[in-house]
Amino acid sequence: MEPLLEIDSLTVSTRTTSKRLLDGVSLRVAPGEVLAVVGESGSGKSLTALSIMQMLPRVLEMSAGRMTLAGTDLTSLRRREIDTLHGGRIGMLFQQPRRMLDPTATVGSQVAEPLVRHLRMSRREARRRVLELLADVGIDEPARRAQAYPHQLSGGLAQRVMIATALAASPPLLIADEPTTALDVTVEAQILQLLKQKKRELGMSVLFISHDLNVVSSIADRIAVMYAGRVVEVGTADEILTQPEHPYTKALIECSTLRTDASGQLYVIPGGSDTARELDHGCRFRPRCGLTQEAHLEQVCDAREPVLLSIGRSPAEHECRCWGTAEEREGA
Amino acid sequence: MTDTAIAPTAELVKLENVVKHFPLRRRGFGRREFVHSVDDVTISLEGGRSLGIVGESGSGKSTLARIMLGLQEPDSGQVDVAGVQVTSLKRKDDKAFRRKAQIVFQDPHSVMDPRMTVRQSLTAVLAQHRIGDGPEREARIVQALREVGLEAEYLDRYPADCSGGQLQRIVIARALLLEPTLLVCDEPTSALDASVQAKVLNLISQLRRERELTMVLISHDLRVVRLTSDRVAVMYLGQIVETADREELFTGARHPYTLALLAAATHVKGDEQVVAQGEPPSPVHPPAGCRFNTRCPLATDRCREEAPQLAEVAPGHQVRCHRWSESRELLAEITGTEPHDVNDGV
Amino acid sequence: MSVLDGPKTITPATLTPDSAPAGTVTRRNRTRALLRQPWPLVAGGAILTVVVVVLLLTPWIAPSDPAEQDLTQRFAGSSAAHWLGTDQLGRDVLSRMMHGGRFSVTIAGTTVAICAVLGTLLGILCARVRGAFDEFVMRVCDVLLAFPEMIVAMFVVSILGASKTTLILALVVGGWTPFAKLARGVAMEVDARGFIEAARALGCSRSFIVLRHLLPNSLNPLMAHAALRFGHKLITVGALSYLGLGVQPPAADWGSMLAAAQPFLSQAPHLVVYPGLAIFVTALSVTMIGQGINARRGSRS
Amino acid sequence: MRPIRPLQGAALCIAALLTVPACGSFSSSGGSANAATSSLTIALQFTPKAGYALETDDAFVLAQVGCLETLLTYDFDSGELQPLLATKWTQTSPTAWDFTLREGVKFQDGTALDADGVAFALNKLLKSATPPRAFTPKVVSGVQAVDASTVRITTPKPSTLLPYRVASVNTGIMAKAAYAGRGTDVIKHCTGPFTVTAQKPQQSMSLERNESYWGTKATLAKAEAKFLPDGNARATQVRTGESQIGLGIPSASLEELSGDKSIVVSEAATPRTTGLYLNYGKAPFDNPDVRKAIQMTVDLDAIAKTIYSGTVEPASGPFAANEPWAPKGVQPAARDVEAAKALLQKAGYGPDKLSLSLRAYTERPEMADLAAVVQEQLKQIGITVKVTMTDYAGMEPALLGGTYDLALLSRNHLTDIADPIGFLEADYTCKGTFNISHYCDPAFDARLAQANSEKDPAARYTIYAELAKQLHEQAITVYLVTDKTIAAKRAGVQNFVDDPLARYALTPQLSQTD
Amino acid sequence: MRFLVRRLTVLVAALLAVSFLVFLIPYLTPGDPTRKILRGRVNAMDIDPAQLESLRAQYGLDRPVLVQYADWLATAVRGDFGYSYTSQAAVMPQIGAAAMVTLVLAVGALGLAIAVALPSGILAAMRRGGPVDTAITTVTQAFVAVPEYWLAPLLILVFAVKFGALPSAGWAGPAWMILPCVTLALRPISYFTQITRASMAEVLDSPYIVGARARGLGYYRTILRHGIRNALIPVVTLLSVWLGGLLGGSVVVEVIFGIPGMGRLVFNAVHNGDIPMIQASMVTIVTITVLLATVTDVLYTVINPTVRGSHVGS
Repeated sequence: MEPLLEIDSLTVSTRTTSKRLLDGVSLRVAPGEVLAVVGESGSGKSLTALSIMQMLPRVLEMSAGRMTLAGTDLTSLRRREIDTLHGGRIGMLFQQPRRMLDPTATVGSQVAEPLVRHLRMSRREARRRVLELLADVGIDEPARRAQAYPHQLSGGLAQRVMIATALAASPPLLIADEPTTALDVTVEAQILQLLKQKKRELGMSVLFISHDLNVVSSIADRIAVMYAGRVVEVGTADEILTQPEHPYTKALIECSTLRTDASGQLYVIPGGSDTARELDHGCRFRPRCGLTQEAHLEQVCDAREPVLLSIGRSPAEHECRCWGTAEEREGA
Repeated sequence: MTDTAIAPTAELVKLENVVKHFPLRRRGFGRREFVHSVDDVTISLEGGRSLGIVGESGSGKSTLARIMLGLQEPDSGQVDVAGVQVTSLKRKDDKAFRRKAQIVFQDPHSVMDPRMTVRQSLTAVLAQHRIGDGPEREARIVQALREVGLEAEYLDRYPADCSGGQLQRIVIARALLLEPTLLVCDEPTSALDASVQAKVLNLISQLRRERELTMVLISHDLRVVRLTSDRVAVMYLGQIVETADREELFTGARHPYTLALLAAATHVKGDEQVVAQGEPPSPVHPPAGCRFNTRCPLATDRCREEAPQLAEVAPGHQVRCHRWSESRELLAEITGTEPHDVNDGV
Repeated sequence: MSVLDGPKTITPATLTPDSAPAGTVTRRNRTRALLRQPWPLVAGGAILTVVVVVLLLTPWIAPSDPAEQDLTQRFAGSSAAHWLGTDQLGRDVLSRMMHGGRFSVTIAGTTVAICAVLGTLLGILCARVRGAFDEFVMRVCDVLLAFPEMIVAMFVVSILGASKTTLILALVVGGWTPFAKLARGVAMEVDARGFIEAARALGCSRSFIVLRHLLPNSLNPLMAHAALRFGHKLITVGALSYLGLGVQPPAADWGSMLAAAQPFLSQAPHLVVYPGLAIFVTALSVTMIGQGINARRGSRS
Repeated sequence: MRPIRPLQGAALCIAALLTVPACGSFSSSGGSANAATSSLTIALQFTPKAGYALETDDAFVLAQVGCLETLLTYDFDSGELQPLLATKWTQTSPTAWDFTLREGVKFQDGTALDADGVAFALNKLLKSATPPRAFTPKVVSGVQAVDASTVRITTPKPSTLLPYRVASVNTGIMAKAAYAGRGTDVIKHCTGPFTVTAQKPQQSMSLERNESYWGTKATLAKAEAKFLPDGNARATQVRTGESQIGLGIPSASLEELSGDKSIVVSEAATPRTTGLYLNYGKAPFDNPDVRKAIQMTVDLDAIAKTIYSGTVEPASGPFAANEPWAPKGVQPAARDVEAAKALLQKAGYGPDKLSLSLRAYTERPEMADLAAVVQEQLKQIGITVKVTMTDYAGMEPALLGGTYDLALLSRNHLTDIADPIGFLEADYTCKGTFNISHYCDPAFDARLAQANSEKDPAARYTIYAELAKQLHEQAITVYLVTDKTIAAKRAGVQNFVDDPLARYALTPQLSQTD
Repeated sequence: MRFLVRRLTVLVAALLAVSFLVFLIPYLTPGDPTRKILRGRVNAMDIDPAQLESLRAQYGLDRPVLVQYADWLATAVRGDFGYSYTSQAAVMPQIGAAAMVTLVLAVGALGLAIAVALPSGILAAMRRGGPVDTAITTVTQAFVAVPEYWLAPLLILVFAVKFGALPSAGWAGPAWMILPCVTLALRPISYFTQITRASMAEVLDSPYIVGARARGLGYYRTILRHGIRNALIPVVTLLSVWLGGLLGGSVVVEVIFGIPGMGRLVFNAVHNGDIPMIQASMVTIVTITVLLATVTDVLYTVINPTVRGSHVGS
């Protein structure tokens, strides 16, 4: 199937120092699919989202790459077209829903904005539609909530409002950037349920960004793991979670379970992710990687940055950026 | 990990009927409103054991920790920690008490004075307690850092120059400088990345073993509590709704809220009915009757009218629910599944 | 997402989540702040230093006695003998400005110092004690703030007569209130920060907490405010002198020199230009210092 | 000019701000550029403060603008009384004077001036809470209408000077209706050549020609009087052409104005002398040598030239040389610093032995400089002077209580009536009410008493001259300069006369051409 | 609105405190308080000593101070502060007229300040760090250091004397407002620009701006709809403070430009020791300022819903 969103070797760097914050990120999201992007802080997940939205901060620039949404090239859009993109073709959810709403405007008026902007509804029409939308995302007493101001909402409610807003113009793609991280666990579960339900109803694609593999596991169709501005492994959710190939993915899964080993210790990835930023050649994960030593690949890993290679049984479905795994495959 | 090698001793922490309501800013001549942060909590913990307190935001668990440490005065109730009546702590006895009980907070960046180097922050603690002299303090600090796996080079850094994980370890080192018998950890890892979280949790259990610490660990994450606690108490809107030994709680929880937490933590793929409905109510106006009744799929009229009391359902296992006897079965029916083990998630 | 190991170098500020500790942002900005020290701070500091040094050394370096007259040399322009010319009585303008500046700057400085200390102490006390005391002090502040400064000053001067002490008193009456409000606010903000509670938990004494944590962390905004106030007071003192309610002749400060020079505005503009410039430059320098401190603070938090 | 309403004003202001260039035309309509020749604006020194109550100085304003008229008027140059609203005045008994009113005088509201109205007005003045010094119950017992055109004023004691009293502007007569409320209703209630048509408190007064004036009709059709208490502001007004005439120009502004060809500056001697008052009642001023030494030290020429920009003359006594009662041939004290030092030495005050305080007041702009000059010059003979400046009210207790050393004071010697006797009595007799010198000489007092009962002015003036000479020669007060009043007008203004007594400014003769 | 009740309570308390202080002025200043009080009541230049005792009894000045205060307050509330020593007229009408003048002046100055400061502050914030920002910030910061008693004469010299374009002094129409307003506006321009810039910068950095853009509002529409309104909240608060401050703070400007406003009135009253006038003007100024503060607070809650009652949770 033709992918809805296709990102090809997206590179983002700072304007002043030309430091590459995203380096050759390629992602594809098929219609109706949930692609989860997983990684720790600083791995470039949120930046990827901003790049797609054409909302990079002024100090950053997209220095290469191609991005298409249903065939339209996103990088060459004019300002007006970008505005149509926002909320019209891509809806977006954020980590702090309450803070993404204007504190001085009522909830209803903000939910109505995309309706007026993208669907050209009249104010009155929009007002009516807002109530439906709010009810649709499981908000009781939508009329009362529409009159409320953002600070009067709980985090869960605010995220529901954001979902209503993001989906108001029925965009084909939803980007959800850590939408449940700030929420209580019981509420988180509800929001995830809601997202799944909405996705099914509207048949949209979702780019779901999270640091939490547990959360991702419940919603993702495919998973892309990012490390230091690069996609290190991508594949179907099942495969990534059950048969991870990249040492980082493995370590991340190991950490996420919080399972102790025989000696009662939790698994720990050595080193800190900040070391990766200082490297300018070779594999960025090399200093923390067990495999490098195990497989005596120090020289290879040090010299050349590994490329994303297709592995596994169904080509192009599972790719991994590691000399070690590549080596294994070649050897095998 | 939770090493039971440490023999339980007499009760080290004992809270009885502790109540803490925070007044809200009064508006006009209206009735002053209160946040019912902690409502009639009774807890006891034997020396050498560790207690995990679980709850969502607004459940009052952090307030409880502060009350234990005498950082917040309860409205009523008895707080007895390490043989000290914390509620009637005199100023002159304060320092002695601090050497018995210490706390580690959630955000390591906020608890370090940004204008002091690590050395200054740590030395100040020793100086305030008149422990040792210059060189001895220095030695102790270096030793403390080493114990948490950091080199002496960190001493001259400012908090802003340390990563969260490093800083949390420094904060733990600082708390342990006073060689306390009780260590309260309030969400010690929830501000950290997964890989760092493991590191800090490892450190905490290691220190607990080595120093034979009594611990209270507060978290919203059941998995963290499970790793570190002998006993677990679940809080909801200022009340303890269920308390039991670890295994008992994780396998035989009876309160619908505990079960909801367990279910939510598993992140099962699919479309199971979520067991807690809606949003947590405001702690300013807690619901009448059972506080969970607004979100409980099992709530009856009785639940909405009569507040349940903690009932002993098994030795050491108390539940605050009218329908505890049938809750597991009924919920299983509703969701169509058995409650999961929290570790089954990934 | 919560983020601690490694600075979140790339996340735009707009997306920095609630839970992200200030530290990650701070580190980045500190480096930037080091690279780009706020120039107003440096420039303002330099100007003020020059002004203060000149005023301190005035008794020794002033070219002549500020009262010495030469009625034949009136309204003279700049010359080797009189760098800034002479006034309507043939007095040396430079010397008069140097001596006059001592009045202006001392009065403004003393006032601000008293206001700052008094206000800060009361403000911090309010933040620590809270309750009825706090409420009372803040209401008093509100009332005093309702009085325009000039009105209060004129009123006090009218009761007590014009003198240096009266002038200082008149400006202190309402002048401490902004400091109290600011100090209280800052102290409460700092108080609510984790490290104060942590210090309590570690058994640090109250005095230690106030002196080593609260005060140093509150100091920057207070200093910035004091600098801005100083400039403001300098102008107010000049205004009172200008109206004849401040420094009384034969003593002169920059304000009264301006007033005295008014009739000669087009005939001897230097008499108006120089004292005005002195006020402007001095006030500007402290304003720049204040802005500089604020800018530094702004880039850190 | 109509009063602006706040909102309207704000709106206009914003409009004006948007069209700053247009404002040029706005202001020039009141300025000289295209002003109608029959109108003019004058900037007055005094601001009416008491609602034009005639017992206060506000009466001067009303007189200056050509509204208020008195029964008689006093010619400053000739020293003679002249008729105004009254045409004849005769002493009918030692304690009574009869005044015959001018025929056909009408108030601007149309009512006629008659004896009844005059008696009413003057009695009203007499009974006011604070009657003016020229017309108090102490010196006037009552005013009656004898017939329709004759008014009789009686005095408690025989008085030769009474006619001078009704030349004081405070005794101006207004229509009965003017006195209805508090203060005086000035709109259309005068007899003068100009009618007040509108007034804005603290701001200005609008005037029109009184078409039914009994005398020569005014040349100007309209006039505007502005009250500007700040001397510099008045000077500026003339420079900008906002006002065509500015009264009471500070001497400091003179040099600026004199550079402008389109401005004419006039100077007029006033019966006012600025002096350095010495506290005779206190050592060392009881010593004539000390007083003389100070007198010889102060450089009157320099003061007159610099501080007063050469507009004034050095004083040779309390009176200006052109006044009829000024002693003839008296010269200002010659400056001789060495002799002064010697005198001081003789009096037992060697160099730097004497430390004195000098008090001066801030209301007069030149005082600060004057004090500085006196301080600096006395330093030359080894007297250290500490200057204290306050407002006048802050200084008066010390003056009257005799707790000062030196004081600078500008004194008007014709305050009440056109005769300096009041001044001499108050300032230099033993029981004088304003004897701040604390000078007491029974012989002086006796001589002055003689003058009081002397009917012949010439004989009186001789006594005054003699006493003035004594004050100067004994250096009771070190007289510095005889003041002048300075007015500035634009060149187009014709026939303007600056009255030294500040009684009139807008006169029928006054005109304005381009 | 309970909050309003609370505000009004504070207001009344403040006024009581101030009025008591003001009432005490005759007692605090040198001289016989009885005479001074009676002068203002009886409206006489001075009190005849013979009548002093009877007047004292008649006006109740022999009673305890607090009772006198209650009396004084009762008359004051009716707007009767007695008669001015100098003008011999009731003080309140004079104050009313002067306050109106100053109000016009202050509104004009603030209007000008807003007209200049808002666009420049917003522009500076939008071009943060750039040359436009640096220029605006530097210039407006320098404005604060300009003494108005220096600027005003220079303005007069240039615009009235040299060009003859504007009147130099007086209060006769809109043209007379321009120079005083410009002089007065300088400092508020500086503060308002800085506040607007800071608050606009903060708003532009706010997540909800990103949120609004993500809804497809576009950059400029976002700033228009969600940016400026939020950025103006602190400016509005400042506005009334300044209005109150200018009410008595324009003394110098009123004196230099010969404007018959509150500042000059108080200046003259203080100069002349006109106690009834001082008392009435003090009370007026404080009343207006505190009222303005209250209005601002109300306004603040109107434009900033976050300070209104919040519902935690549901």
